[in-house]
Amino acid sequence: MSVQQADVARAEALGLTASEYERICELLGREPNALELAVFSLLWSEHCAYKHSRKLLSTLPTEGERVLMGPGENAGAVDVGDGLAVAFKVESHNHPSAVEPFQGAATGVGGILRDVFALGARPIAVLDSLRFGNLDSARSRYLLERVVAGIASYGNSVGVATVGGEIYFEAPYEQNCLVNAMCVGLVPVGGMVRSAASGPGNVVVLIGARTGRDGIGGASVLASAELDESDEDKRPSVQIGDPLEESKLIECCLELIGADLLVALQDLGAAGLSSSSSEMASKGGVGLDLDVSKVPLRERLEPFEIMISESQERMLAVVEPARLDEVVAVCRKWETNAASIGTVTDTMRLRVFNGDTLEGDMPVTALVDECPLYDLEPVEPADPLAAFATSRPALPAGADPEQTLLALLGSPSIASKRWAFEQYDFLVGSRTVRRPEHADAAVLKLAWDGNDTGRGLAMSIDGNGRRVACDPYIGAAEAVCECAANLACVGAEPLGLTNCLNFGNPEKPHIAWQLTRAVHGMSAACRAFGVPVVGGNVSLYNEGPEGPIYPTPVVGMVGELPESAAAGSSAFQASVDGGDADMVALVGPFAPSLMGSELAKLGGTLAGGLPPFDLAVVRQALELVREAVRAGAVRSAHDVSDGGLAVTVAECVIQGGVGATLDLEPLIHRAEVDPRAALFGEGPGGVVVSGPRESLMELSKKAAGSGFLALGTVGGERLRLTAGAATIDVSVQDARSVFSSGLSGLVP
Amino acid sequence: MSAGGGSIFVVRVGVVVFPGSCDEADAYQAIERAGLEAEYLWHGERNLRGCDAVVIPGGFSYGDYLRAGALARFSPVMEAVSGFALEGGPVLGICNGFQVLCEAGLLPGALLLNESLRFVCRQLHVQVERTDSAFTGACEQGEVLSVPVKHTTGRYFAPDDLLQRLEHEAQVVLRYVPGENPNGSLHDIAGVVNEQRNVMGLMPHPEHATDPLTGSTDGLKLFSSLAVRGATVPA
Amino acid sequence: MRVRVLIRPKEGILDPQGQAVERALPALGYEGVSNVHVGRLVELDVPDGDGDVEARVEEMCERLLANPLIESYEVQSIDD
Amino acid sequence: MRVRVLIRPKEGILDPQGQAVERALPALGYEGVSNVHVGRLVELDVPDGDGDVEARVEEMCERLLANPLIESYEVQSIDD
Ligand SMILES: Nc1ncnc2c1ncn2[C@@H]1O[C@H](COP(=O)(O)OP(=O)(O)O)[C@@H](O)[C@H]1O
Ligand SMILES: [Mg+2]
Repeated sequence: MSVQQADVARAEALGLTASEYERICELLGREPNALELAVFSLLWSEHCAYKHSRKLLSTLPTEGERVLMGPGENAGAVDVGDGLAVAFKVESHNHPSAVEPFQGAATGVGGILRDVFALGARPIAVLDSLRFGNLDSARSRYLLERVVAGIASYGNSVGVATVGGEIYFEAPYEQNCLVNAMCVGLVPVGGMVRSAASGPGNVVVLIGARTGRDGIGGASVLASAELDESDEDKRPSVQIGDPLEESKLIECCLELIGADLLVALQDLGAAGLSSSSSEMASKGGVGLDLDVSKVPLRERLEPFEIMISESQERMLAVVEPARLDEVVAVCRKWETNAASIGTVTDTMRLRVFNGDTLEGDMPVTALVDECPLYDLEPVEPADPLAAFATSRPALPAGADPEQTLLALLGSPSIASKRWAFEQYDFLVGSRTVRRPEHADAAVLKLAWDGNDTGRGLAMSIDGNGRRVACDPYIGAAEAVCECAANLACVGAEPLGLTNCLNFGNPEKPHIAWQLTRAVHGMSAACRAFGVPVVGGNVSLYNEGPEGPIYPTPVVGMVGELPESAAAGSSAFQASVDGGDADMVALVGPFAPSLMGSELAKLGGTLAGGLPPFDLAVVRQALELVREAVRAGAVRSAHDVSDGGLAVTVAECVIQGGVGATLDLEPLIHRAEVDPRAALFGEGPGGVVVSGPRESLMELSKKAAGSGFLALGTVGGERLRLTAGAATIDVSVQDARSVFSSGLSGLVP
Repeated sequence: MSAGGGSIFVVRVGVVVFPGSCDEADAYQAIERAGLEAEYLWHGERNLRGCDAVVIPGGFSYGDYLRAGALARFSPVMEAVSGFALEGGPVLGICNGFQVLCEAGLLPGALLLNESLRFVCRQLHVQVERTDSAFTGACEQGEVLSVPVKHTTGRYFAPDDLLQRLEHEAQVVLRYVPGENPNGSLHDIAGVVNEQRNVMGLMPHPEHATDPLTGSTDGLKLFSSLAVRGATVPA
Repeated sequence: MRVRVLIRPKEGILDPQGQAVERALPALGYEGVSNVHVGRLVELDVPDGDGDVEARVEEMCERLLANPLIESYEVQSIDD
Repeated sequence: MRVRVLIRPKEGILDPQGQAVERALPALGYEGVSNVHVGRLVELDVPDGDGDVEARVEEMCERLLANPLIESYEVQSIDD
């Protein structure tokens, strides 16, 4: 077949390669018309087709006894007992947020909510994982402020609690901020609906907002190309969120599913109607005939625009003709549009009509399954950190331990995120047992329809890109450990994991290496912990003129607790009525190292590499902590994370409003490190616990293989730390004020 | 209607649901926890189906578009609520419900954008200024309650003369304790009642303070006040 | 008829949005800007025909578009 | 000089507020009102003197007052 040069150029302008265009011509047996080309270009984009990541993702462990839905559905779902399933997924909205931070972040929340209620689950919680450049840049401050406001505006308005998240500030995110949102929902096991269209003759119903020009040339294109100076041209297509429409859509869809009126349901995300319809058809092994003239519009649109519009707050349902009237009635009750826009066929083709005119005719498998997949060509770089923008050192070389601790506590990535989370409604739904800053993970009651099971759900989202940059395999494994540790500290056992892989351009060998190593590391940790990956998302091409972002796998985990009333907290507790002071101990194989640490960043000594560690021992230690929390044997538990042990205990002290006196000698001895590393070194597998002496001594007996070091006692109004010759003696008040103002002092 | 010797009069409380309401289920649960019966009242309904009291819950009715509470107050159910309130029926507006009641003219004053211009979600303390209202009867005078706020538009405002009248008539029933005013409200006002003291609005969320596991149980008192008050509701 | 409604915070009521703008301008190099107020703009097509359109719109303002306790408004008719 | 800035959602950009008001009006007895848009109004005193005031305000709009991606703006000078 001879392909015109001009057509190839047109395809390339839409992001396809010449050989992909040829492949499309082959699959169609002719050249695509303009509408077909637009549809192909979006469905074959990185964002929809996972061209560079699909093979790698298939190496993740996805099986588990309790997995009800794994990758491939809108969200993953696991069985939590009592007839309930918990559905969850994390998704990125990075590029849209870099272009318009408020709407980008808001519609990111809207999108992930739809993925969760698409399967019939009621969204009960949102978490968000954010990355920005350092706050000395006006752009980063602006992005932070608007992204947080956007998440707040949307999440608060739809009435879903935003219960957790994380924010890091690093130079490589200056041009490419990351906005990853995770949603957790609940659904009776029998009440889930899938997205596979079926039953030729069934009606395709578009529910929700009217369609406008939103996002045309948007997410799919944006998410597949590097942002550069020409940002401006990509701008006019910003999608606007309407949380009121979403809240009606949630109730409407859940009522439709509850009344068993739907055969299938799917959200409209990237590439709009094109991808939702073809994916539903592909999963069901059927075809669809759509009539774009039936789509309710906000303004006049061309057929191809209707097919690719990314207008928000829309869902696509398959309905038996006999139930159509009932469906329409429910939609009317919720004051949301419902339009029959097509029918299910047995042709395995997606046919697009405009009234009687056939505007496009494409094999469903060509659209969904036959996009060429590419092999990554990883090459390990000589220096893993060479490609990244660096931060100016913020800490003078001769800083003493006390100054160092205060500098770390006030460093925006470590400092209190109260400025952000107080903008989120973390209470709506009356489930929030552990709210932000009270514990390492959010804990929500596992209740349904007013019936409290007494059990709890814990959730956390984590990922430290800087450490992954230092060693992608170990860094990604650490992200899984961190999430698992957060769950253990509240007494929860992991049920499943979702992830978002935020990376640079995978066509570059060193990025391909980061991606490959990170997925392998994550995979190894999931296997070691026995946690299945039930879903996720990939965001590639996060690069700007100053280089790529840090490789940032973000891990979200959901776990269960037998008793929400026994959920752990991270605060030390003062002794009551002159009783004995609580003892403080470090549980786990934690071996502190300054490699990749926050201190290395602040001190300007960051270098590649991270120390290896034994996943099995970490798992053992976390199980011990989990059981101790559940049994009430400890009064607090807090894992060692950014800033090391000194920062961790400072946080316990600040949250508890009570001091502590600790000596790190046993750690220095066991780990064979210098005092500075003992104080500020980082690494997985450490949990600081406090509790009555007797019960901690009991715990130490069980800790044989995994590590237990008594460090000191809780009490007083000062935090006193001794590590060899180094000492720190700060008042709880001073520590708190630095911690509280580290972030809030930098934003307007 | 009689209260009987010391026995609690159980009332049926309607919880109004607008498009965009968020805390209706929380309010429903809180009412039940206070030992009362709860029932949802859909925004399109034109009567209160015999409810003895009404709660307008928090959220973002009609997206808070235009002005918080401005669109909701024109929904059919609000006509019934107005009539009920004017006859002396107990009506509680929480957060967005407070905004709706102000917009509807059932409560004095208005709620403006927080001074910080931001949404604020925070546990804080309010002091009970008066116990002689439909929803504070179960509290002690001067009692301090731990309750959360969560809103963007909670800065209570009334023009000077009105404000003085409110103070003079003791219509300010809840105040943020000194130093904890989260939004710039005049006189630290957190909650007010109408002249008849049967309609109350407050920015804090008592329905989110009815369970020790999720923060506090102090909010229960506002709902259980209804049980005490039930006896005096006009038939 | 196309009508424009300008809605402003009433004189004397704290306008933190206006203040925030006023505070932000000098940092961008705009000195001396003062008396900044932020309000709302509503524009709508009102069918003419039945009587005094502006009077109807003023009524809409009183009832819905503005809150007279805290806001003042001004109705302008515009010819596109 | 007192300047008024009218800020509106751009043509074609979703305006949920405008939609919500439009849907509410018939229930209040105002039939036939259409094309309702809700935007923002900013009024400010700008020192004249150094050059073209309107041009400076347009620059302020681009940089701070409006979000040019999704909003259009119009600068009017007003004589009180
Ligand atoms: N990193 C990942 N790990 C596991 N599953 C993934 C990952 N990325 C994507 N997936 C799965 O691939 C499918 C397609 O994802 P996505 O394009 O984000 O879905 P949607 O179109 O519903 O937003 C989903 O089922 C998702 O869970
Ligand atoms: Mg989906």
